[in-house]
Amino acid sequence: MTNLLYFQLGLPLALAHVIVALVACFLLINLIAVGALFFIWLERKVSGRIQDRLGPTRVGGKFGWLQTLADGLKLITKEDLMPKGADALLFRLAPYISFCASFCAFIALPFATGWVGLELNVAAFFVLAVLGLEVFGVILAGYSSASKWSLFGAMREAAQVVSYEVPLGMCVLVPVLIAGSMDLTKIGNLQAGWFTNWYIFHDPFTFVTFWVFFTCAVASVNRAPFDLAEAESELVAGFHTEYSGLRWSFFFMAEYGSMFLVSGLGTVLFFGGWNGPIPVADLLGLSASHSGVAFFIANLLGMTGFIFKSVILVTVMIWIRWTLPRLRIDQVITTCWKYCTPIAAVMFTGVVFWQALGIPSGGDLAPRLGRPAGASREGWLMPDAANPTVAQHGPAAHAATEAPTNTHTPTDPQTK
Amino acid sequence: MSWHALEFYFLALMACAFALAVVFAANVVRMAFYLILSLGATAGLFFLAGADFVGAMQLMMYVGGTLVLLVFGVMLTAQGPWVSIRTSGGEWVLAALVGGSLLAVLVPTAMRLDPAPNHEHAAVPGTAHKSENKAPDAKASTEPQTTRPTATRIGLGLIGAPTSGTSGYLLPFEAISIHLLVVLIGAAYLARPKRRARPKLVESDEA
Amino acid sequence: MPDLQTIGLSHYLIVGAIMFVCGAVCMATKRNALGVLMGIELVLNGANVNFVAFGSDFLRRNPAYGIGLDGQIIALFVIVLAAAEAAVALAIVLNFYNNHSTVDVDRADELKG
Amino acid sequence: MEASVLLPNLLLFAWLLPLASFALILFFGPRMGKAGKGASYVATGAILCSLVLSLSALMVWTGRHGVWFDEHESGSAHAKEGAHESSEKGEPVKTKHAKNEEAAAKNASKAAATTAGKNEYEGNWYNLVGFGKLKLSIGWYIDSLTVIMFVMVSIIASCIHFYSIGYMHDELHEVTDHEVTLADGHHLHRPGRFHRFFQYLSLFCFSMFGIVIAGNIAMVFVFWELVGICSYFLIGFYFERKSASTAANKAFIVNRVGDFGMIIGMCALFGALGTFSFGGKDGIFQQVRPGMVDGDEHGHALRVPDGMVVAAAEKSIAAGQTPDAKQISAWRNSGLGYGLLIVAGLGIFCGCMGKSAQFPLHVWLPDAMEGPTPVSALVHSATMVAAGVYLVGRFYPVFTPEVLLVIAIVGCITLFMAATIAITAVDIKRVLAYSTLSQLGYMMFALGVGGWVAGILHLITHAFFKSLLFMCSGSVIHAVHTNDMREMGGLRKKMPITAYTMLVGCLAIIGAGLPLVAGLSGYYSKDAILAQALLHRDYNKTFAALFYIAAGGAAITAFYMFRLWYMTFSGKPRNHHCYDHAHESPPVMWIPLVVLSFFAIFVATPSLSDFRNPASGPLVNMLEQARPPGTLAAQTGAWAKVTIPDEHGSHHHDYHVPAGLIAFCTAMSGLLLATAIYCWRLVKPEEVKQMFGPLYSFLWGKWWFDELYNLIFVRPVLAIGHAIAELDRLGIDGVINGSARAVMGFSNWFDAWIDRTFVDGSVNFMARKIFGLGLAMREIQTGRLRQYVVLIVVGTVALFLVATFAIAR
Repeated sequence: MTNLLYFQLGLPLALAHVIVALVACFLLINLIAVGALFFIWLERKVSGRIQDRLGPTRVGGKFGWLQTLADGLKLITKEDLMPKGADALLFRLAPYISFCASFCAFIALPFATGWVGLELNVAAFFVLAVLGLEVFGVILAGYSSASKWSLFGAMREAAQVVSYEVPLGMCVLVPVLIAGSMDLTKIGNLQAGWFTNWYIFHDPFTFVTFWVFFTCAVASVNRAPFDLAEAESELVAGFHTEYSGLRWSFFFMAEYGSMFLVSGLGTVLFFGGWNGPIPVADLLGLSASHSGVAFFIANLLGMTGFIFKSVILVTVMIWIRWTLPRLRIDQVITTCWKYCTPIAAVMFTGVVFWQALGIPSGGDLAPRLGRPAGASREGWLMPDAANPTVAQHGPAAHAATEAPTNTHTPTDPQTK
Repeated sequence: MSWHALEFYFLALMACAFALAVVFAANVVRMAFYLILSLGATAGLFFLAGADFVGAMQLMMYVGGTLVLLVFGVMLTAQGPWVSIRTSGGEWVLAALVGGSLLAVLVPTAMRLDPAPNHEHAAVPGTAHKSENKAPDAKASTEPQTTRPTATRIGLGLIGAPTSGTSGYLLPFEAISIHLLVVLIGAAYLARPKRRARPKLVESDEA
Repeated sequence: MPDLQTIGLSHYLIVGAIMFVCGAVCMATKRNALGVLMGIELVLNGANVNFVAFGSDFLRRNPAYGIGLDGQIIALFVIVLAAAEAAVALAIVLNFYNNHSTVDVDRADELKG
Repeated sequence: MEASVLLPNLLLFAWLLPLASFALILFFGPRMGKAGKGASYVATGAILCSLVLSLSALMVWTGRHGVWFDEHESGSAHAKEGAHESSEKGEPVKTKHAKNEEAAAKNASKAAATTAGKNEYEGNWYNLVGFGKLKLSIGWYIDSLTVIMFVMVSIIASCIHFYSIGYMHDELHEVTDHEVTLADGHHLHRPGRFHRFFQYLSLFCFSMFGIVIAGNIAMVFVFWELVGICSYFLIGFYFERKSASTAANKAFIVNRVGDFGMIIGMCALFGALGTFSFGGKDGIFQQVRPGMVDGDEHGHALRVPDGMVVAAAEKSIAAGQTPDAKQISAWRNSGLGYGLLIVAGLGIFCGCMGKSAQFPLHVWLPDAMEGPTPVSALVHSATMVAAGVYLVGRFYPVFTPEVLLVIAIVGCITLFMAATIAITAVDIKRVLAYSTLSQLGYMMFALGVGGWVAGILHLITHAFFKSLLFMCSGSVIHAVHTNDMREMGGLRKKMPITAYTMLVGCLAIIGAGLPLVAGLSGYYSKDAILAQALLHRDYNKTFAALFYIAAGGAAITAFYMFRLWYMTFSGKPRNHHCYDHAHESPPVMWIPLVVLSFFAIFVATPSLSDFRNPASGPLVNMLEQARPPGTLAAQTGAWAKVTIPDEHGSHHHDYHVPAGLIAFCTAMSGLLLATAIYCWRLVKPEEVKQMFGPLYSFLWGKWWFDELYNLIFVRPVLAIGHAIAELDRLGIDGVINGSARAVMGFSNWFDAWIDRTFVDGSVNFMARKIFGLGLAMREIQTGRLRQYVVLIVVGTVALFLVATFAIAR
């Protein structure tokens, strides 16, 4: 799209970048907002079914789908309260920090080939890092509310999130290791073809890894049974006890946004991202070219599949929330350090050996469609050896290319 | 004023301003908050300098890990009088004098180094290389060299395989791993609950 | 005086210097142990900015000044060490707090001569 | 995969599994199951896996080299050489060789396809050390003999492991040893040592496999000693009993005597040849038999290696000069170096004498029966003592005819002496022990008279039936709790399986069979030995006595074996207490007996298509594949007038028919005599004893060997030792103690003065100064963190200023 604006329309590069960024932001914010609306409705319906009742039906529309909208209206019109002893600046800022962190992580999450806010080659890492920042919103909210319930919630959150980042990171490393890249687009594309190419079916270790990943993901977005930070039966409402109105709803937008984010991350890392179980677009020949309408349609199909898979994972999270009882804080920490982390470490080691020994993977079971054999190991090659064009920029070539661009000879800075 | 310079000034200003805010804030929680913003802006500066991996690392470890720990510590100890401890004016003056002299030494040195940076290709590094590769002007074809991804090369450097631009760092990497382990054990030991010979509590007191 | 239009090494070094000095002043003025800790973080971060700037192919004009990716790797090590240091320092502070019920570093002068 | 890769790997794991089991039991033994019962499962499992691996190796071997071929396929060169020699001599072996050549031609294509002329694999797993010429390595030398030994050892060891689970079950709990009486008059109570027994068994299996697979003589020696130490542990298993610990010591010390000779042999070999390894381009065999690999005009005839010639002619070589080939050849023709070869051969044989308990080092084996019976079955009948015979077989190419003659004579003496002692023995295990001695003598004898296959075949068949016999005796002992045959009798009704399996063992050991038709395994091996001995008699009239003694020994064997069987199982019970107590052993003990009796019957059975030819069996054929070079031609000694005949000569009708008839007659006569005395009671044994009083007491005293050794070795050594001890105590200790006292006295005084004045003085001075300095310095340390920070920054700025303005200018 930058190309389009820059080359075809002739806009200045900086302006082109700005326009592209704005468009991407707009799309993403809408996605999060609409997603939150949908997920809140979904949660109500699912919990209703699980508790053997219908869920919202009264307010408008079939199946009560306007319920969330009505909630939103109510929240907007509510009075914005602040406790007396609160730290006003931090109290006001906290929800936005939370939301910003959740939103920023979406920047690097690809929805299909090339359909990503920022094509970052450390995307997986970036998503994890930014997701970790969400905790600051919670902590600051807890502190600045001047309420002991909030403070307790924030403390638990801090301990929990710092702990769960370790196994979560290890689990993310596993697909990264197989792909040889942290670029989420590349990881997704390496799983193109039939579903046997998905990394969850790559080998037994990755299969286990996914479940550990999912557990840690649930914990890191504070969903039940790990929702210690808000534990309504003990802490009233935890860190957001004192919040109301729109600020309160921002926390919830952030929570549902994060849920979708980790589900999307899991989908890209383990379920082939936008590459469906059956490579419809490949079979129809739509994705043969890398531009044009056919490719756009293929990408659209892929994105639909990606969102569908992510929503399924979100649904599983909702299902878990209404099924399992909340853990105690010590149980949460024990689960992390005594179970998730060692299992993740073992799985990581196992995958290392699986890759290093060249044992056949799940992808070897089915014909590889849209992926050359052995492509999954290309990232393992030394960069200079793998790509001759890059190799030109080695130390020797470096000086050669650099010399002509130098207008004057290098001088010692001390002489000036 | 290029786009790159604008971004830099914005982030640099943010980093420095919030660093100053850390110095002048009295409330320790506010200090932590400003520190987060300062360090986050620094991560942005890293991205801007083409160090994408280090930037992500800064976010992950520093902002996401270290500072959470700090804030955690703040909350554990932030009770009443200890939230803000005032420092005497004399000390402020002394610190300002010393800090000012240090700054006076450092800044001119920094300015003398590489006085006329000459890069015509002020593209945004670390992002969307493809578009630059196809750019019509010939200068842009040398661009990927400065902006090519660093993660793989850093990884290879850490496992001791020197590539262009890195040396082998296997030994420091191992040393730092051991160091981390020792630190974790040590921290856990230091912060362990002390077993004091406490008088046995009466049941009713417990309840 | 560095060029204001194009960003080079000096700009980063100045930012690094300011952060470093802020950190040092913070360490010198804060009586709260955690404030001192934050000063240390700032100092380390200022140093890191320098490392990354020197290591960046993008900023320097003359390859003879650069240290290549080594700078970034050292920055990584600094980040990791800072995390380790924070963990230990936090443990020390908590211990100090447990024993003295304060986090004022001026009270921590039991080892004075 | 290639056999050259598969075989070493299969056998490596077969070899190392017992070691793993040993290590496991060593570390976790007492915690394995209840009272260490799990140890037996670990050890048995390990040896069973070894068995499976050995059988796989056997399959690999037969797949590559065949087994049902005619005996000469493995090397047509052997046949050619044999034909060449026989035509020269004009001996009656010609027809046989004609047939051989025919057979070789018939199967030539098959042989070329499968064996490709390579019948052994050798290589190294690991090089331990290399100093100049000296290379110590862990290597393999695998031929069909190795594979057969592996299978044999693992089968027998598996059976014995199973058997031991039942036999040793007493050790699972607290044991009261009735044979040990403590000072307070009570019997010894001790915890059971079940796991330790299996630990030793595993170590033993490991060591035995190590000997068999070893690729060089140094490695053989290491495992040789390991086998010795296992034997020491196992004989002394009940080490609280005086007799057991003495027997263990005796076995160990007597073996050392033999090993001393072995070291001499190794030194001779290494010093002259510069290598330890068997095979390979400059291995020992290749140097001694240069025709072995490259097939030059010497054929496989023995040739004194260059190294030995040079070593012997050392005086004639000027310093720094290397003799050329012609010179060496001239020296060799003048007989130089031959003596060194004999020394090497005799030295190695010395080691074998110790391990295989040959006269005069045989005294330890009967005493070794103090160990538990499974140990006797495994260690002192089937495997360890067979290791000596195995090594002689393995080293066969190196032995000159003179050495072989010594081997034959020693074997002959042993077989006769042991057989006669066995007549009078009354301890059931001792009878078997002497019988073992006698059979080992037979093996050595067979090897000594040129019957390589005969000797090794007897080694294999004997291993099966002797372990069977020992385990049967163990079963009996287990039932009646005594070793004394005079207490037994009539047990056949109580324990039929043991009785009949033991009968099978007895029939096998006496070589029972229909002459010229078929028989048990011992029939084939013993016939082969006697036929070879007969051939040897025809070549060397001087040593004709050897054949007659061996034939007579066969009669005695039959007599004492059936004496044993009748005394134990037939007639009326002599001790009713024992009899009533007796019962058949549990299945875990009798199933191995049945398995082993199967092998004792069929292991040497010839092929069904050529049933009349005793040399057509698969076992024999496989052994033929490992036949060492040079044994298919008669060879004559250079020093002694002795000719070692070609072994295939004895397969001829003229030899193996009379030999078979002689063996049958002698065995039958011995059996009939035993039956007459002990079954039909035609003559009372006591009367015979009265009649041959002095002879009886001579035999009862075991030819008074122990007394003799006591008189000529033990007593003088003890006397000398006492004298030296006295000298040490009075002379040397006195001087040392006196000087020590003097030095102590002086230093006590001097030390105190120096210490007070100089050492303490300087230390105290330093301490005072440093304390003062510390007092002064403490003022600098304020303990204020922020002050330090400011100082650091100030210092930095100052350094910077100094660096900029002072140094740069």
